[in-house]
Amino acid sequence: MLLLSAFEWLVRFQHMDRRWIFLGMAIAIAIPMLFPFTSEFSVDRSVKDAWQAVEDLPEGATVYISADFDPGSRPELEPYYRAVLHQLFTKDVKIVSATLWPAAPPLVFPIMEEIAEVYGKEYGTDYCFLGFKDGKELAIKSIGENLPKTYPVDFQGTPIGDLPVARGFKQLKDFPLIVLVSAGFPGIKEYVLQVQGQYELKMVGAATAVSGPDYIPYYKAHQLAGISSGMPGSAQYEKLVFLEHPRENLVHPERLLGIEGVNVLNLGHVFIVLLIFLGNVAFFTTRPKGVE
Amino acid sequence: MTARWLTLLFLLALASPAFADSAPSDAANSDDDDSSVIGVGNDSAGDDDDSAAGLEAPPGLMEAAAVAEGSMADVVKVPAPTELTVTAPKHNSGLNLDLSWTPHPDVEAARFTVARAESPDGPWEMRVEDLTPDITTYTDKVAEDPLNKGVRDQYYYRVLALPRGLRAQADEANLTKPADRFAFLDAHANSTPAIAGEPKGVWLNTSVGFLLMALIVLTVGGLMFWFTDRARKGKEVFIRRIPGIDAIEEGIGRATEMGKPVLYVPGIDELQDIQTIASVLILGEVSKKVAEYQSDIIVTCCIPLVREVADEVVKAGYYQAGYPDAYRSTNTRFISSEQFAFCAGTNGIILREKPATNIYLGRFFAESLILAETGFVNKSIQIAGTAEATQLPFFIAACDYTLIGEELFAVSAYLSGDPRLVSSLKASDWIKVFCVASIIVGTLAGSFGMDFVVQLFTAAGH
Amino acid sequence: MRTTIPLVITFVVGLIMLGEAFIPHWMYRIVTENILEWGVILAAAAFVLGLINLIQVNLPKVLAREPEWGYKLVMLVALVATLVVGFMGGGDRLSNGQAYKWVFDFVFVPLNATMFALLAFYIASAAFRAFRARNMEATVLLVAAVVVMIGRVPIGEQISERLPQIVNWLMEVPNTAARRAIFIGAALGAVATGLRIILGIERSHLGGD
Amino acid sequence: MSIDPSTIRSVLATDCGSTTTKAVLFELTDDGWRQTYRGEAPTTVEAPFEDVTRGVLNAAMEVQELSGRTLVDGDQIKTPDQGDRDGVDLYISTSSAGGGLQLVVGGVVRSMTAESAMRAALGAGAIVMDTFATNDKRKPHEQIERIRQLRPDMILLAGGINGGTVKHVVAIAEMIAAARPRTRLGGGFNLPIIYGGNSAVRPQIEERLKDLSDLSMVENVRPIMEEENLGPARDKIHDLFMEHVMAQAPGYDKLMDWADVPIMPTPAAVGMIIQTIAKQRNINVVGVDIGGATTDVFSVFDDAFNRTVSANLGMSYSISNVLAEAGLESILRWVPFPIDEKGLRNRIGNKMIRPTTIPETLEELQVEQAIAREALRLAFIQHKEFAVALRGVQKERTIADAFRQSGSGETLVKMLKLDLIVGSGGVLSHAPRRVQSMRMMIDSFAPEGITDIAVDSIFMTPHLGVFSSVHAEAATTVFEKDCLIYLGSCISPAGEINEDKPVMRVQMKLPGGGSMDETLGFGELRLIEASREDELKGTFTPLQKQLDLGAGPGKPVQQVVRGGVCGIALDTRGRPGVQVPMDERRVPTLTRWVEEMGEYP
Amino acid sequence: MGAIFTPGLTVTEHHIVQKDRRLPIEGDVDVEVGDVVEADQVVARTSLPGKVFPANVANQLGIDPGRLKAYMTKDVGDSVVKDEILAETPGFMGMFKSEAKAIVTGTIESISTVTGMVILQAAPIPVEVDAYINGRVVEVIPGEGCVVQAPAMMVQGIFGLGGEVKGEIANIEGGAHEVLDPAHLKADHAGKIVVGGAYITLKGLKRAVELGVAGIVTGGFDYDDIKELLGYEVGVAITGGEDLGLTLIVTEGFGHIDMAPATFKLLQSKEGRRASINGATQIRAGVIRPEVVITHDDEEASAEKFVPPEPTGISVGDTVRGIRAPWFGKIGTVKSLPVDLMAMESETKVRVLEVAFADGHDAILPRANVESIER
Repeated sequence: MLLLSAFEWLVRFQHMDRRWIFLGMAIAIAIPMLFPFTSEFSVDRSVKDAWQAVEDLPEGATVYISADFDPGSRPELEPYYRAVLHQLFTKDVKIVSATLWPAAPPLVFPIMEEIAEVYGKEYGTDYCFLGFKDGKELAIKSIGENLPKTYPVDFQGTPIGDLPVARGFKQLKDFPLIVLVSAGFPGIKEYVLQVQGQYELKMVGAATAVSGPDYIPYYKAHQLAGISSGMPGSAQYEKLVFLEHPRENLVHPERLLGIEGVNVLNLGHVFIVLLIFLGNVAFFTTRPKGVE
Repeated sequence: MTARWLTLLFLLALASPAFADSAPSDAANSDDDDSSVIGVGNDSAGDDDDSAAGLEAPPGLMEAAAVAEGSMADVVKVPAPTELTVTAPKHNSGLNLDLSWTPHPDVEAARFTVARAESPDGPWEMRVEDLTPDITTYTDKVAEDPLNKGVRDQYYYRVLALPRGLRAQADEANLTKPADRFAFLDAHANSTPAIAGEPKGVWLNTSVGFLLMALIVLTVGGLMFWFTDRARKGKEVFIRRIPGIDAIEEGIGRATEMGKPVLYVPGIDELQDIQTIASVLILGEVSKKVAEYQSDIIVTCCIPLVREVADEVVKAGYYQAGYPDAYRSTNTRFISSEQFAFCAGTNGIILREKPATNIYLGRFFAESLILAETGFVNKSIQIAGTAEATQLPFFIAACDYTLIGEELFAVSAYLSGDPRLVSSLKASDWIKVFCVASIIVGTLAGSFGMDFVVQLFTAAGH
Repeated sequence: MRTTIPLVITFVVGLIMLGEAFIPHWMYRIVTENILEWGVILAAAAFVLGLINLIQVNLPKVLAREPEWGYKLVMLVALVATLVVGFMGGGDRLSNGQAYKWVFDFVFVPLNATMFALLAFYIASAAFRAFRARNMEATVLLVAAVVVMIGRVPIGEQISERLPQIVNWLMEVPNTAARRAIFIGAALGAVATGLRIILGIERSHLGGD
Repeated sequence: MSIDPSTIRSVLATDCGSTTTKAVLFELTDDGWRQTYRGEAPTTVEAPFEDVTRGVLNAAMEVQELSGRTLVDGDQIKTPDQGDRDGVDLYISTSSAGGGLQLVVGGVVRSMTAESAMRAALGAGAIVMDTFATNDKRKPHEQIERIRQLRPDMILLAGGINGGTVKHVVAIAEMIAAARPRTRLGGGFNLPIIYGGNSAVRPQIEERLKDLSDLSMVENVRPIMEEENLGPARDKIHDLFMEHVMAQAPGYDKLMDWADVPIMPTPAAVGMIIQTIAKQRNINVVGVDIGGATTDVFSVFDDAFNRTVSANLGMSYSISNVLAEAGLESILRWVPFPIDEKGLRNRIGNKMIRPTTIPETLEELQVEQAIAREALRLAFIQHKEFAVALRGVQKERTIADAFRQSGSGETLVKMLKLDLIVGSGGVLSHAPRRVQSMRMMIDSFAPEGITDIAVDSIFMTPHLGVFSSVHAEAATTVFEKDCLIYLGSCISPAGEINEDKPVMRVQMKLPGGGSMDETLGFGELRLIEASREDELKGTFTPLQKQLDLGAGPGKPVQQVVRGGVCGIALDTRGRPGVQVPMDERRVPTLTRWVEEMGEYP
Repeated sequence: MGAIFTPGLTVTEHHIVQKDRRLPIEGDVDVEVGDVVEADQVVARTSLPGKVFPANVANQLGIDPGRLKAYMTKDVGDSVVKDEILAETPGFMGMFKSEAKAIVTGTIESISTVTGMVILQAAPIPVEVDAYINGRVVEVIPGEGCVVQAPAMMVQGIFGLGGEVKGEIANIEGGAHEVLDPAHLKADHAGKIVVGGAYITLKGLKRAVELGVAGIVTGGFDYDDIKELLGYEVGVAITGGEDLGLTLIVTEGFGHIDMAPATFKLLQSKEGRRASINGATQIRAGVIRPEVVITHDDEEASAEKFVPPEPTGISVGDTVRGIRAPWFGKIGTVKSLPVDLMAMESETKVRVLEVAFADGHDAILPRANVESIER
């Protein structure tokens, strides 16, 4: 009788209302948020390479940042974005940035402004934000070919010629490094396909966990100098910038969102793996004979 | 079974480090090896002309330079770079010139400024002000508006080596106009002599790589015609059955029986994306089938232009099927061009109008799983297809059928049953055979150090 | 005639655009750039049509009080409100205190993030449903998936030092291999589709022949 | 009407076919239930007699003469059994006279509700004249014209799941209404229409069809996409068959009066006995009845029963159609001697116009059996295409399906899972040598793995089918003892054979003590004599790794096999279809097989 | 049992022919019992319902089917002319007005508020049935048709193509074994029924069609030629509706077979007589064979309905023809009817009979493989 009910329970478990799964997931995610803990992790080669490419920049160089993410991918990419901004500003590297995502400007520019303020950087001379450009691949092509023509003015309408930081940069090729913070399309893949090959640009990027694997071939083919993918990548980057190699002028932020997030991820993954495991156990103990 | 494992093995081979590292690496270097050098500055000439170039600056500019002269006390000139070459890139539009120079060995961290003039005497125009020392090449676009302003036969270039602190002084002097700035910089920096370059427009790219690409396009086209011709002569073309495609018609049938509409999502990318194009083509066939079943199809679009085209295509489908009166324009809907808003809107349609069959074909991103799971909860038959590798796992997990990669491009041929279309599938299959063969040859050649094969293909990629 | 003209246009324009890959001269580029620009203008103009479509689909339903008209009303109100707010504030739209920024921060951001966050839950339920080791291939996939999932987070490293390496190998070798296969196949499919359209073999979009 | 089976001692069963009426006597003997005597007479539905009972009485008279039991009493069948071989306890009958029960079915989607409706009709023993659906590629006016021409016995209309489409179902009803169909046999009756579709549409259907027809409502044949519910529609067809169709045919009113249980359409009765046997023995069965005009195929796989009628595949009236559909080449591959093609065509044509003739010469017999193979093969292909899983069903996918997303609508007829093939019909039941029947069935069905093969000795499956509805136990006893003649079993590996390599190793005990251990190459057909009583232990090993004998590709099978009146056939001639070389090797190859089997004198 | 039931063909100078002349659907019968009718005389007539043309008017108007009735300008039963407006929407200030027109002339059969379909029925098609043969009406089936009876020469063929035609008999030169090829056909055969020979070639048949020959009666022709002629194979012997250009009757079977001498002689003697022939064949239960009927118009046709005697089957002394190899087409007389089953060469055990063939051979063959020739 007990056996029978156990059997039945297993059968039911396989077809349980998915809201139970949602509840479980919610709990798994909430725990590390409510009771933060730290866990050890090492840094992937690809993340280290991305970090190194920034480190290798000569002082006073100017990089181009394409910040193409939206609130949805914010948890994964914002930590990287913040960390790389810290890294660049502490190195006195200047920034020209823009975005191809319509939803990005209100998100990415305030962050840049905030961190710039921390390091006392000035808009126009140390960094600038050219705003959103529609056209996706076409826009990338156009930026690659002629930056001022694509962005005659910045997001506030200031002519690009009046921004000292952007002065003299005609093409993407003129930047020693391009940093792509990319949540999907258009993003890293399009930059690689449209302009990297043609102009032999040096690029590093951060991608979401979902699209990260897509870019591995580019990294392997040296078309990307480095790549950080997903929350773990962001956390590793934070670790490099804030914990392992802090520059003396670094201003530590209050929270390291990536490192916190990776703990959430930790439990989330464990929860899913557990679910899969239990699901299979239930399936194999209850499946009728002869069914494949 | 065997075939599957062979494929797996092959895929593993494909990913072998040898291939991964050797394929599209930075082998483009060989491209311009034998480029015609138009002007070569030699060391001695450079030294001689050093001051002359500066002196020959137009008088107006000299005045501007003189304004800043006062604070120029502690700037020490650094030697100009040597060996400036100006060449037209080999297979070029005729608007670009490649500059290349060697920094003078005596200086370590000079910044470079590139200037251009239409005659050796100037007037000089600053092309780029601040190049870091590690940059020793520059590609200049000679004309912004060639159609109206024309392109000259010759342009002259000089590269200035800026001493440290010079730019800061220019800034201090508030020299914002490029012409003034350059005059100032030119006055305080050493420069290479003016080197002439002739932009050379090419009408046909004849590099090996491009020929190879043309060959592939022509072969696909040729094979397509050949197979089409065979099909016309009644030769049967065998094509593997793809259950997912058969399922489309089944899904339409299910919707008909249930008295519910079919939902069709042509991805969320722009119209020009080939996946969107493929999806719109399929939509034509699907809507024809839907019309034959006298059922309804709801199309939700993320891009207004896609909606317009989809609407036309659906209308044509109904027309073709002989039920032009059953077409309803309001069933092809623009939802939002914002990804998740679109996703939420489409989910709303799934939950409220309860389509019996959801077809997702095209380019999808993060919304894929959200759509597919909602459809699953609604108990719809779901058929997905995308060439977007990142989204395939989600579709496979949540949909009844998933068309993987190229299968998406085969659907319209399958559905229409048009022998000409089906035969074009055969043509691309043969090209695939060719690709597989090239990969194997390339991998082997690469492993045995025969780089030229690899380079052949690398060139094609650029 | 109905299909001939579009076919001719397709063929000519398609051929011109195809030629871009082989003819580098700037004069040719001007032609192709212009065509592309028309495309961009067309796409932008279509936004107006999109707006009209939205109203056409939703407004009559609200007026006729069709079932669930409330949703449509909310949609229409939000549409108008966002449009108005978007025109306000000019270049300063992104500054704090501006209505547009407010809408962005307190409406758009939470909604967008919520939608994306749903993925975590959906992945859990889809994985639970789909990952069954019912045959050889499924077992391989399942094991690989579990290894990657665990290996990508710190707990994996605590379980075994080797795990991240295995994950890296899995991602870089078999995974990349499969992706390349899909890329190549899809790229060829794309070429064939393009040619089919240019050559006028494919005419489903014109309603067939 | 309830009959107590235990009180029955003798049963007379008749089957009124379109040309002959067959009477069979079942008696409870000391040996249990047996079929004892049999007689036949021409059917008398048509002019000049126009009374089916005359043929019945003639056939019964023949049984009476042979058995000495009084069966006919004046113009009546004498019931009940008065004892001392006077009368019988039960009289039952089936009928397919006058072309059987002809139906038109309608549904919304051809492969979905229309197919469900078709399944219900076929299961009820009907011939489906045409199927109408929204997507049958005909314009409504073409459909209307066609319905007007057809003149069916009744119409079964389905469509839509419950709560599903209204529009489509109403459209089809309107189309039927516009056609104002009439019954085949004329008279003042309204055409019976059965509606078994979306239950929500009943009022609309009633509004449109009530005045034009004799409308009856049954439960939806497809209440949800994932399920069929054919029983109610099937029962209704039976009822209406009795009420309308039978009542109008000449003499049937009398016959219905005589019969103690409702008269069944012949194929429905055959289906019944096949289902009974599959259920009782828990096996998968394929049954075939090859007649002069049509070939019926029945199958029961994992409790799923299907029947198909190949209306134009038969051995006499439709023999030319077999030629037309199979092609001369396909028939030639079974003819073990050289033959002039034009002559063969004319011969077949002459058989069509003189359908009752009997092959007198050996060559004629061989040609006829060659055609039979093709008729059976084609009918079986049609059956496999029809007997499929339901379409339009949402599937819960797992990653296991990522590599093989099997399509829906796969055939239920899985040859490797088939346990028994039962053949009946003149060409199989009355073949001069039993081994000829066995080979015909092996060649046309191409059984895979280990499959038993049997024939109906004297074509009494319909009688047994209707008998089983009264006394299932007795019917199956007779079926096993007198009806079914086990010819033997066939052992053949499934899968594409590499012709140059050995195919199968057979290690087996032989009847009478010996044993064999042999390796067979490609293209062999062997017959090992063994009777049904012999239980021979054997190990059968496929020698190529893609070949399957039932235990999985390349895996050996250990099993007890039994023979029959012919024996055990070992067949390595290729699957799914037997491969016959069509060049100059044809005649020698076929001759070799013929000699090995001992088929012809 | 002294007699066996074996299908036979009627080939006789004197026969009472009865022809059912029925309408496909109910209609009016123009004759009464006892009337003398001519072959071409119409005996019954009716109108077939016209073709039906559905149109989705609701969709044409772009309205919900439920509201269709409100916009219809015509109702069920109204007659409409092609392009007449069936329904229209009022529109909005003269704009957005839509209308639906009738696609054919006819009457409105139904209007559906579920599907939005309006079904139009075109004008009815008149159908007439003639008497087919000269004779007397012996029975009237009210509303359906009548039975015409006449004494006549009757020759049944074995297989035919094409329907009823009437024409004069024209014999060709040569005997019963003559092969009918184009050379035998002349221009004045147009409209006639050509009788001849053992076999007609495909070319001969095509020539006959060209010339406008009404019918051909011959011994045999090739099964293959049917496909050549019709474009499809006749898989099941149910014919009569073929559109061939003429009616073809084969008296013996497929292949090159001499027309039975009796048949040949009988037809030969009717040169110039007007015959009614029908190729319709139905080899099923209730068999229909193609026929050649030449009424004896000089004889007084009985008004009494003739009741044919029940078939008696074959008895010793009857003339029979072999209808299967190896005796195909041979004619002989029945010598004896053994009772016991006998095994044939094919090992089939059958009831047999012994036949003395005309060429002097005696043979034992299955009873099923002969047919009696009725005289």
